[in-house]
Amino acid sequence: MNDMTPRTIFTPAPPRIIAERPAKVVAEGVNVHYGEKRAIHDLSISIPDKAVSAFIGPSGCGKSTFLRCINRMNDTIAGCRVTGRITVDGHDIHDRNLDVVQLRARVGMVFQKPNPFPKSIFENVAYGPRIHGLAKDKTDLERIVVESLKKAGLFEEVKDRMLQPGTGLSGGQQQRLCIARAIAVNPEIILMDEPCSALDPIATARIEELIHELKQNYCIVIVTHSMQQAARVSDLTAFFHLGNLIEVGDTDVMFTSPQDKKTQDYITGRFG
Amino acid sequence: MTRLLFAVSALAIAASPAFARDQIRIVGSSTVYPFTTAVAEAFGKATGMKTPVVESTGTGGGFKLFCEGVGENFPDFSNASRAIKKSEFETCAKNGVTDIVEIKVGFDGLTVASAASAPDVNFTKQQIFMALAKQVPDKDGKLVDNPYKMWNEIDPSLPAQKIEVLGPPPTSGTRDSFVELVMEKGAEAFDSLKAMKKEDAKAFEGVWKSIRTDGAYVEAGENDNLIVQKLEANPNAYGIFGFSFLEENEGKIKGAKIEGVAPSFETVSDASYKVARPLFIYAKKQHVGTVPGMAEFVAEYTSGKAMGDEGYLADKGLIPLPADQAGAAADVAKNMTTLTADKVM
Amino acid sequence: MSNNALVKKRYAAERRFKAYGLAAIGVTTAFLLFLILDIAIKAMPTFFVHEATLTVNVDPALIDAANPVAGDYLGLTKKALAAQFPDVTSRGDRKALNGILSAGAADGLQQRVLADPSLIGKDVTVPVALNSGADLYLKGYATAQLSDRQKAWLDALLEKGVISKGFAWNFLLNGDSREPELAGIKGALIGSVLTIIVTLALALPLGVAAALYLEEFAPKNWLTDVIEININNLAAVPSIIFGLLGLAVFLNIFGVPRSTPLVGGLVLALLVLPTIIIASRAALKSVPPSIKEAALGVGASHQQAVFHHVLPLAIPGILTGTILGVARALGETAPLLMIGMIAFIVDVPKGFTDAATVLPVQVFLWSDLPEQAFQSRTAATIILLLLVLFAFNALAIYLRKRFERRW
Amino acid sequence: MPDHIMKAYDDDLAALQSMLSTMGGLAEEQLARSVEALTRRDTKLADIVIHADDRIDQMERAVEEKAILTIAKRQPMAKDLRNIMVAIRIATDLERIGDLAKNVAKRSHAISDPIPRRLTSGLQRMGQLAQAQLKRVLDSFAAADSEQAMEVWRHDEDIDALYNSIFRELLTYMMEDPRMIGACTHLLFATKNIERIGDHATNIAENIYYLVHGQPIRDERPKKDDTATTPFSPLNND
Repeated sequence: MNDMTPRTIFTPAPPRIIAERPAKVVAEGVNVHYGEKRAIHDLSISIPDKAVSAFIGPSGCGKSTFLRCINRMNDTIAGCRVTGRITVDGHDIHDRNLDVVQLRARVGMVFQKPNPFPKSIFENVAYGPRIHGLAKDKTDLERIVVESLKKAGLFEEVKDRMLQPGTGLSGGQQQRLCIARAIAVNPEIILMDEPCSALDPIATARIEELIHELKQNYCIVIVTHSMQQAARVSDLTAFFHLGNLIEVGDTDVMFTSPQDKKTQDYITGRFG
Repeated sequence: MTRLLFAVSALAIAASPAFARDQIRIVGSSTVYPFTTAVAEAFGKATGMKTPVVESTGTGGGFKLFCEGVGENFPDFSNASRAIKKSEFETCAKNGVTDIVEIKVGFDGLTVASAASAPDVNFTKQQIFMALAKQVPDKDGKLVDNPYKMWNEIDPSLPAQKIEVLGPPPTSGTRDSFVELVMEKGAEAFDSLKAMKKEDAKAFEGVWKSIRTDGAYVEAGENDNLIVQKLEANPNAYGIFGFSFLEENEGKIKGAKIEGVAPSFETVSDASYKVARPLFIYAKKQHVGTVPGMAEFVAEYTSGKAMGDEGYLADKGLIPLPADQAGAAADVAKNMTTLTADKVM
Repeated sequence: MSNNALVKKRYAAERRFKAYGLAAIGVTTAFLLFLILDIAIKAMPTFFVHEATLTVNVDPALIDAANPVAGDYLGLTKKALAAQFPDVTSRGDRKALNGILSAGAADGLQQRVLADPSLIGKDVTVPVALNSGADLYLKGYATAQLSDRQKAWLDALLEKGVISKGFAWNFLLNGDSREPELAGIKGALIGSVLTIIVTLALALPLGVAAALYLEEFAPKNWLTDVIEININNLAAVPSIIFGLLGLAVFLNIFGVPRSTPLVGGLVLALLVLPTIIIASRAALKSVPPSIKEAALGVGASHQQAVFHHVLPLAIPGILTGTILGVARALGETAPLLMIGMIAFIVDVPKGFTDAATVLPVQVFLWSDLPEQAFQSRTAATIILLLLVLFAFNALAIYLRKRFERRW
Repeated sequence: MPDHIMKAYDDDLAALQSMLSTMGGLAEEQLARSVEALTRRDTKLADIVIHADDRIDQMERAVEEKAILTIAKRQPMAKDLRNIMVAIRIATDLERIGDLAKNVAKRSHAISDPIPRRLTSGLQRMGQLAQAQLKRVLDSFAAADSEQAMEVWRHDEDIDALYNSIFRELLTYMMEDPRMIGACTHLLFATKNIERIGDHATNIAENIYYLVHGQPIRDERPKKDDTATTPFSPLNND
């Protein structure tokens, strides 16, 4: 395929999940440049609400870059330029009137390596609500923290050591703490950048179960290197290659009968 | 932290414009420093006033600061191991420092010393010149690079030792005095050089001021204590330093006779030992009245218990003035007689 | 077989390398030990001092109760000493006898009487300081300051039990003096403390602010590159240059008073600023970017992310760098030369604008004085300075260990 | 399609493929022999066929094991996954074909009476037809050729039609000569078995289509076997 003519193939039929759920995030003609290098070519995609969308593709394909466009995390990288239109609930996220800090409160993010603040478990979760002024008082803040930890499935494990450092938890617990921290600011979208790549299979399974539960209430976008994980947790799968979005489809279809040969080769383990 | 920073900067601002000084400030020669500090301390104890602050800046540096102006930010006294130069006096005048009082306080002897275990020697200035000058006249009076390696090559009466002299570097005031008092006189002892002095004073100066650099003269740093230590370790070497160090380390080292006279309190004081220079303090008369204690300080300095033959400055190694000069100095101090341009060379 | 030989050779090379390393460490340690031992031995005489305990009659004829300050306390003390040797009568001998006393021999008596004027007219038993020559003689050092007769008197006093040996509190509690037995380092110590306070108060906030801006907020362009290079170069500029700068700017332009901890601190702040900036930047850089991203990810602004998370995590590193920088400043003499802190100052400074000197300068000043006893004071001061520097470095190490975090 | 990054994965898939082609060859042979045994009522040959069926059963189990192991080890996706699933299904089909052939062969023991040659010739023709279908579908599997597989799929109606005519013929025969009912019933079952073999061949063809295209065939297969739905009236026979 000629790289200069990016195109997106849909699996035989347009994805069912997009028909079923309203689109939460819509990208149209997005290009990302790092200095001279173009990292994403003319990308368009709709991401459904209350569902899990997975971005897969070989390293350096632009999936993380695009993920970080959704909460404008790329703004912090010097020399990174994003063009095109990305909307959340129909509002352009690059709108001058939209505050990036507010955007990031609405679009939470969980990173590859669990990165709790070197503070207590309580402080980790309380930080977001505190800076956004979400809690009326101390009891309210405690309620938010406990609820977030419960939603993240961590409360039972840490309820007796809320004041101990978050960095003392196991890797999987740390990652769930990070998810609780993201949930605490009441976001609508949760972006996860390879959230399980540093975790063992049991911890991974816990996170996947959590993702499965969270999709009832959130629009979740996950970047993963594990195709099995994408297959297990997602409803919609998008395959990226060399900065192009190659194929988007219902996960059920993508992993049994992808249309594009590149997708086929990638998910069957023939390149990557 | 921020508050502290604020406090400090506020202090700096508050302090700078109207800083009323109630403490005498003295700058100048490092040779005079040990004596002036002793006086300062005694003055502080006797009067209950703040003890003057004495900075050791060197004679030249002292005059530079001293002559910068009149006011609280400028020193009240300057120590000097030589008389004020005309150029310095003029700078002073230009900056409004017009009323300067010059007080001669004593002498400093320069000694050529060796370890106590070394043989006694008697140098002439000419011999020292021959040992240390970069270029010396040969038999025909022509200047050649210094050929002497051993003392007895210069004169058979001197010991058969390698010439090795430890002394101060060119930046030192002691070195300046040494070349003026010994090397210049030593050079003049040669007829050819004497003639040269008349014809070409500049070239002559070049000859006596240049000390050999082939290793016979070792620049041992400004610290005279260091030279004393090295002499103890090496009985073949000679060292050049102030008389007070000789006196303080009596028993370890001894001074060589120069022109037949050994350095001692008496010989320097009565001017029979020729390698000695006068020491001065200069007072800024315009500060008298503004800075408290100036008159008292000068009085303390010129008093018998400080500057006299048995005074504490003598204990510190200052060689007292002969009685007539001491009297004159006390008069100048009492009357605060200012220096006039015609007295400055 | 050849393989075996190769293995043997490899192990031999390893052993050799280890031996070289050990030898290098051994030589270094030996030099250091020699240096410290040498200084310590030279410093020994300073820490103990001999004093004569004399009973002085506070003669109201010499001490005017109305104005006790002006009294001739030294005369009284001399009389008390003479009472120990009734056979010494001639004027010259009396003078020689008095020669074993310190110029400050009567200081203790004066203080006692001033504190309690009712003592006037009574007998007071006080310790009396001997001069440094006498002290050295009693410690067993050769000294040229004393005549044989003086030595004999001292021996006699020692036999009578009048002379006792004690810790030299003078050295820690006095300001500078021209009399070695009276000279102490309190003035220099306080001067050092005051100077360092000014340095810290100025250099730490400025350095951290500069580092924060350069590391976190400054745009990356040629201007910031130039600034960065210059800061790095500044760290290598000879310290005397900062003294010249301080002279030109603080003294001549701003008219900050000379010889004061304020101006010394300002100059030293300039000196350590580059060090602090560089150390702080390194500390900030070593905070994993994931922490900042995490904060940004929950919607913290850039500034919040930096001040809430990055800076607190960098503080141990910043403190370590700062302490090392300050330790360097503490040992500096050269820049202070230019701004008049190399001076004879008797009074212990009471504030930032009092004339003061600092420990290394005190070493510099004393090392140049002719009196023998000052040599040992110099060594003792060096020991003290080394101790302070050790303490600073230990604090830096402690802070680093204490706050070291793993992520 | 390029090779997998992991070579052993390719080897696993190739092993499956070769096991299936061996199994296919065996099934073909069983079919041919069983028809021959029945037509010639060669009980010896029939015994050989019956005996050889164990081989096919064993191979089916082997294919299944290999497939499960490959799934467990490689977590196949997309075409690889379909490939393995299809392999299992084809193995099942082939095993059924083997069973049916065995059943046909068994009947040579049951028919003791001589039967007219014209009756066995129909059976023979049907056997040939089914054999051809099986061969083609196995070839198309080896080549992953969905077009050829579709050919097989469409031609199943030929077998169905032949079966219909043999069915009627045998019924007529039995009505004419009730003594022949026993033998004819056996023949009737045998032809039905061969017709079922044809159906399995079409199953395989459908699986090949799924393997290649990733989705099942959407059309209805043309059906010509109407013996189950057409009311039979020998009187109507013309």
